[in-house]
Amino acid sequence: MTRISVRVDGVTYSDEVEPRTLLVHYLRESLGKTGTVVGCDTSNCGACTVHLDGRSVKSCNVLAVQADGHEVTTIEGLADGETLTPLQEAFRDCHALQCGYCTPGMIMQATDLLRENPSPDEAYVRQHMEGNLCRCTGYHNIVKAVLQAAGATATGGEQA
Amino acid sequence: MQLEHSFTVEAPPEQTWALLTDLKTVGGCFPGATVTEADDESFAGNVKVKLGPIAVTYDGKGRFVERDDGAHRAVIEGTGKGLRGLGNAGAKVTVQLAPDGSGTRADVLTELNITGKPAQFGRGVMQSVSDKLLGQFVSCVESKLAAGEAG
Amino acid sequence: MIPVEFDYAAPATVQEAVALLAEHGDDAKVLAGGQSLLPVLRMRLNAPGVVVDISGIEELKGITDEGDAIRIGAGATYQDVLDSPLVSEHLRLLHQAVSEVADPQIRHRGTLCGALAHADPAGDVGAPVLALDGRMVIRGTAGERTVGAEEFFVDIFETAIGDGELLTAVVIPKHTGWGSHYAKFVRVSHQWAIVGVAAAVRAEGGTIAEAKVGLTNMGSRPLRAAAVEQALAGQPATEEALGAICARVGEGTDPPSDLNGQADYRRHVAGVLARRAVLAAAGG
Amino acid sequence: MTVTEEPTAAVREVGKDRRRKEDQRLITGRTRWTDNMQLTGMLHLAMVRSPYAHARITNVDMSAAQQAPGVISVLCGRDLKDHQGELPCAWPITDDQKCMAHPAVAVDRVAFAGEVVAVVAARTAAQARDAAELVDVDYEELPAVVDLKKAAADEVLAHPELGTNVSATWVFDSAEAGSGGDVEDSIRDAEVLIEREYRQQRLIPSFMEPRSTVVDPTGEQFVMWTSTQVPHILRLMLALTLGVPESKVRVIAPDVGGGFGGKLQVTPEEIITFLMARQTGKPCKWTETRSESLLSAHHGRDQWQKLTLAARRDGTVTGLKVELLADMGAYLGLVTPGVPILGAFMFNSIYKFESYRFECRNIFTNKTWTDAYRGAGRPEATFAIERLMDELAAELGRDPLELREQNWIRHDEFPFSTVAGMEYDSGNYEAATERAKELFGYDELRAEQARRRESGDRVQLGLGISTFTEMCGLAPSRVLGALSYGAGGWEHASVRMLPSGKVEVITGSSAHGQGHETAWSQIVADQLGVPFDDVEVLHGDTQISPRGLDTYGSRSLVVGGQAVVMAAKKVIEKAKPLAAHVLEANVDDLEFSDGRFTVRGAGADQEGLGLAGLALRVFAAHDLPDGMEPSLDADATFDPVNFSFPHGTHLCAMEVDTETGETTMRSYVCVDDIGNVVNPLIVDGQVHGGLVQGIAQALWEEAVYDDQGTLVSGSFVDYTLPTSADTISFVTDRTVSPATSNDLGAKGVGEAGCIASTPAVVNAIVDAVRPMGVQDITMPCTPERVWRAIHGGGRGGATEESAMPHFEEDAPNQDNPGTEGGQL
Repeated sequence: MTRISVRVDGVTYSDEVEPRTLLVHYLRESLGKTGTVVGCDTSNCGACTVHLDGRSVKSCNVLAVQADGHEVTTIEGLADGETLTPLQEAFRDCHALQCGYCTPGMIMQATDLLRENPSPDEAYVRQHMEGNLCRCTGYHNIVKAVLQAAGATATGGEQA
Repeated sequence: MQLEHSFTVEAPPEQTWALLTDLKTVGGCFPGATVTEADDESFAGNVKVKLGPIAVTYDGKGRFVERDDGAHRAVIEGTGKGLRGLGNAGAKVTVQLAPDGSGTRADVLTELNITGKPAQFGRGVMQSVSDKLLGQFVSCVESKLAAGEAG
Repeated sequence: MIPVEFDYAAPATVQEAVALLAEHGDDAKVLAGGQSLLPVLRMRLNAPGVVVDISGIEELKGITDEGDAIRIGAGATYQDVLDSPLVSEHLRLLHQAVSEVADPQIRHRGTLCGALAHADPAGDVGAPVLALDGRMVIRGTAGERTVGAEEFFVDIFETAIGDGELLTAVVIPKHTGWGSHYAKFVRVSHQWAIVGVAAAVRAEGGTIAEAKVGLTNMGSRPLRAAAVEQALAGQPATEEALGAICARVGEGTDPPSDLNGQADYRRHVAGVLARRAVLAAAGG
Repeated sequence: MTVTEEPTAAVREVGKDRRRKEDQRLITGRTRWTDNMQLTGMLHLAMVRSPYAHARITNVDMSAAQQAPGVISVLCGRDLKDHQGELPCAWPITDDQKCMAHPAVAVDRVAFAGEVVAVVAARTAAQARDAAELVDVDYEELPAVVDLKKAAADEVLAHPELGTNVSATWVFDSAEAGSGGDVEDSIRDAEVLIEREYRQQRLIPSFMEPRSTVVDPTGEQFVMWTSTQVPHILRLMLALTLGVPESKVRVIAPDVGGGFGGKLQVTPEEIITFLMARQTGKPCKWTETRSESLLSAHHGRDQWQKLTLAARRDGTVTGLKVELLADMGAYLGLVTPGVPILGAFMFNSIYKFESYRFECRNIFTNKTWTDAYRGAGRPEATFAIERLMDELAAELGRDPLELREQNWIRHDEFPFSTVAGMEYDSGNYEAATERAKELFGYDELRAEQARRRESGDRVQLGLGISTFTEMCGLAPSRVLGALSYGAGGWEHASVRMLPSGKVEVITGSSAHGQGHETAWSQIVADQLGVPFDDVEVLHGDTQISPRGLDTYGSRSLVVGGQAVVMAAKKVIEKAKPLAAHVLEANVDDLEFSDGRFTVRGAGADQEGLGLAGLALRVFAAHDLPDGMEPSLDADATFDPVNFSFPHGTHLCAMEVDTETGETTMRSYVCVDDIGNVVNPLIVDGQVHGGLVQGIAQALWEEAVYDDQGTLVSGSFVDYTLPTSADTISFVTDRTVSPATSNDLGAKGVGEAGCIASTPAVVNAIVDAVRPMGVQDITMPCTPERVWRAIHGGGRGGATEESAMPHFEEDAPNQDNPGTEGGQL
């Protein structure tokens, strides 16, 4: 067991963990942060995306011990009380989710994307969401939501 | 998957044959292999396959299923059980020797069956890995023959 | 999936790290960004006794100007490489290739040196480092040695790093002013390269003065297309002039055959990509 | 939008693009997934799976695992054989169907790689996984049959005791059914014959939430939380399989992360988790990894289609003969045998054929079993006919759209009885096609294609068409009975009027991403005149929603939604006597609209009586009319009389790099007619998602096995799902011809995109390279396959030559050994 101290969604936690514990399992099982989910075992799907020191990472591909002394933000730490972030609002407004399983990861990655580039075009959004798989939406409305949150509009297809 | 290797050595076929049928020596040539017991007919041991990030261990045994001392042809069958529920590996190695000038030419045909987790990758990694391991095996055998360890 | 149990060590210095590696031999695995190691551990294709986390070692961090070369420490993530003005200015080819690695989340965490040490022939960074004549700095308890990329990449997943040694940095000569292009061929964007061609070109007027070409996933290690490089020198940067030369880039290679393509197809695609990459690098 | 808005009130909810009620929890991470469940003392399970496709189990040594830290129980087939029953197959398509007993845990033989041979329960998931690796199983390998065609030849048997790999042969013949002529006559008299053989590759549903099951055996009932599409069917099947009284089992599907047919199953793992919970007396949880999911959750498609299309020189199609081989995999799952049969009625699609024959042979192999995957049978049928129509057009030198128009059912011909015996109630193929052409810029793109061909452009352009129809709303129970399905196709709903005036709607449909909570609220808000936000939709728990047949086959709205409408209407009827009593009016004089009862003729300024007020009065029950029970709640069960038949025209433009074979989607337009729309936002979302799944079949996805029966596309590294970077934004629109089979006039939309898009994409690619002699490219159309088709001389050959002796050996367009599957 190794002792770690991690700040998650603004609260500092100190725990003993097995070194083999993945960050995502620590978040879910020890901290009850079940908003972050596991979708694959090869780090392809991005469902487990959180922010580590402000940058998006796949929490299934990070050991909990590696987060020692660092700051983690999950989907549960984005909204300020009842106030959703513009991106969360856009996901709802654009119907960018169906089953919702990929959604936390999508929103966390898109949040990082918009911080990196506040005015992306559609191609940029599509390219930089490549680490997140969705099986329901066909990505159409996800891309639309990210662009809407950025204050831009999709350049490609449209609802006629 | 089938893998083919050929090599020639200076030693004459008889001498080469003697080494190739010495299962302890031949088995020990496989990268990462430890032969724990061997007699004229069969052998047992383990193989630790280590490749960069991957390290898997198989417990295995093998035996001659065909051995023609006159024609210098042998078929050796080996099966390995992967530790930690990894799936199994099986190999059927056909060795055929032929005179090549004063030396010997050896043709080695390996039919390799790997099941379970390591085989579940479509990217062709197993092919490359197997090819590499068998390549090392064959060159080990070759070098032992060249060094005249046989007999 | 949960990895097999292991011990964890987070040394503060390279010396401590190397001592740990020497102590544990091949029972130890080095963890930097972990983006290649963790999937392997989770699939339980490895069960190391100890994982040595080098990500906290200060001296491995940073990307520095060493005069005629850029030094990229083993702690530098792909994102650090992308954010580095030194890399953008002097190693454009590497910059482009790194921008094609996996996805943003992986790039935030994974390290360039980690990928080099991993030595996956389908990885995107081996070919450009090889083409740009990168040299690997390897530290062991006995001291430091430097190995050229050609010698460093031994075989699939196999490098010149010995037991008890650590890759501490890669040093790549500056290619300031060189044109470059990394052409990566995939079916879906998050895939490993089916084939990749890394090309850097020093053009004079409309003519190629010097060209460097590296190949991804065309064999069991990154390859350098030396014959093509020589044939390209002195050629005008036109499709007509380059097409036939570049088409030969796959000659003599032994690429894998798998779900994404048979070897002959890969050789063909490599030829097409080489032409496109060299032309793009030459500004054509 | 060409939708004609209902002229009535602006207050109507149905038709509005309401934002979903479901989303708040999903976008803030407050969702209840099965794997989130933590119960005190809960044990975690890990499965031990066979690495062999076919082997005898000679020994299972569990001693090391039993002694491992944290392990509470280890069980293998030997231990369970008298308790586990057999996994159910609810669809014996023929009387003599051969079916292999399917144990949850293999007892003495495994028939596919991935089959469970033992299970470990431990205190933590990590301990369970560690111990599972210590279970030492000895196998004696048996010959495995992996390839579908080889299996059909019966050389190696997947189950030696069956004596054959053929599970069943199912035939529909229009001459025998009386719905048309004899197809052999049409073939004999044909002026043109198009013969093709197409491959429907094996796909994996790949829902994003891996499957998870929790069983709590404490308390009076067994409670199972599980990520399923079918909690009701599962509950019944658990009872039948395990001999537990149905009343002692409660199944809950909490939030479920996608299904696409992949969670329409009674799984071995659900049975095993139940048995382990019963054995240990502790709550047990099993959650799969993704590799485990790809390996062992059921797969979809996997067919060979041999097709003969008969036509006249003038372009009139006259007959269609379909001979299918369908790969069942190793076992028959819940509806496995019926999946190809669902396609039997759709091969004729929107066209008027004189004759039709469909024959399907269901074949066992030593692979993961197949079952429903989005569209189930209908995508295969649509692909075949839409590819054939393009081939016929090419053969005749006709524009493929014009040729389709010549043969399709005109809008004034509805209702139309098809050669497959279906009655299409409504549709307008002309309107949808006209609109799609306009949005697509069909003529301009054709002109560009001609320019590129002429200039020998390295990048060629192809246009692909798919004018599809499908059948939704599974299904009229009588039809299912005629097809020997083991259950009906009705759906149930309840409407509960709470004293506070809020409304609870209980539905037997079990949503997993479709937005039922939102759509059902819209329907009920309109029916009862209550605010949208006052409606709460409850589902997915057999204790709350005791009756239902769940969600699959685009049935929720057209069957389940109609049940909701009927229950709501009953509430109004029940409320009427009370309203009349309070208003001191005659029941016959009451009118109900916008949530209020008013008295006819009492003037526009009358106050009337609101439903909420009545609900409170009923709750108090102080003053009810004589004989009235104190409840306004109502139940309804709806059994549809017919399917519904959505249709649409999908147009796709693909660019093909002839040097590398790489394909790029340039644009995609679809105009769907799904009848009346409850929520256009949700409908568009369903279409987008379906499109990408169908496009993915055309371009990217394939479950590939090696010769030994190991799934080599066993992770998301190799089972290549597309990302945002691989796809484009779509242009969608609708035309409306309301369905006549339900009050909503809705047709169902869940599978439309997935059914329509696959042939549109392949038609576009083939169209791009047809001048190079290419007639077909096997799916998925990888760059390598496209390149080989172009440079390997294509798969050319004159149709008439290949047509004469039917399917001559080595004739073109048959097995394409160079490009079928991946080679290792």
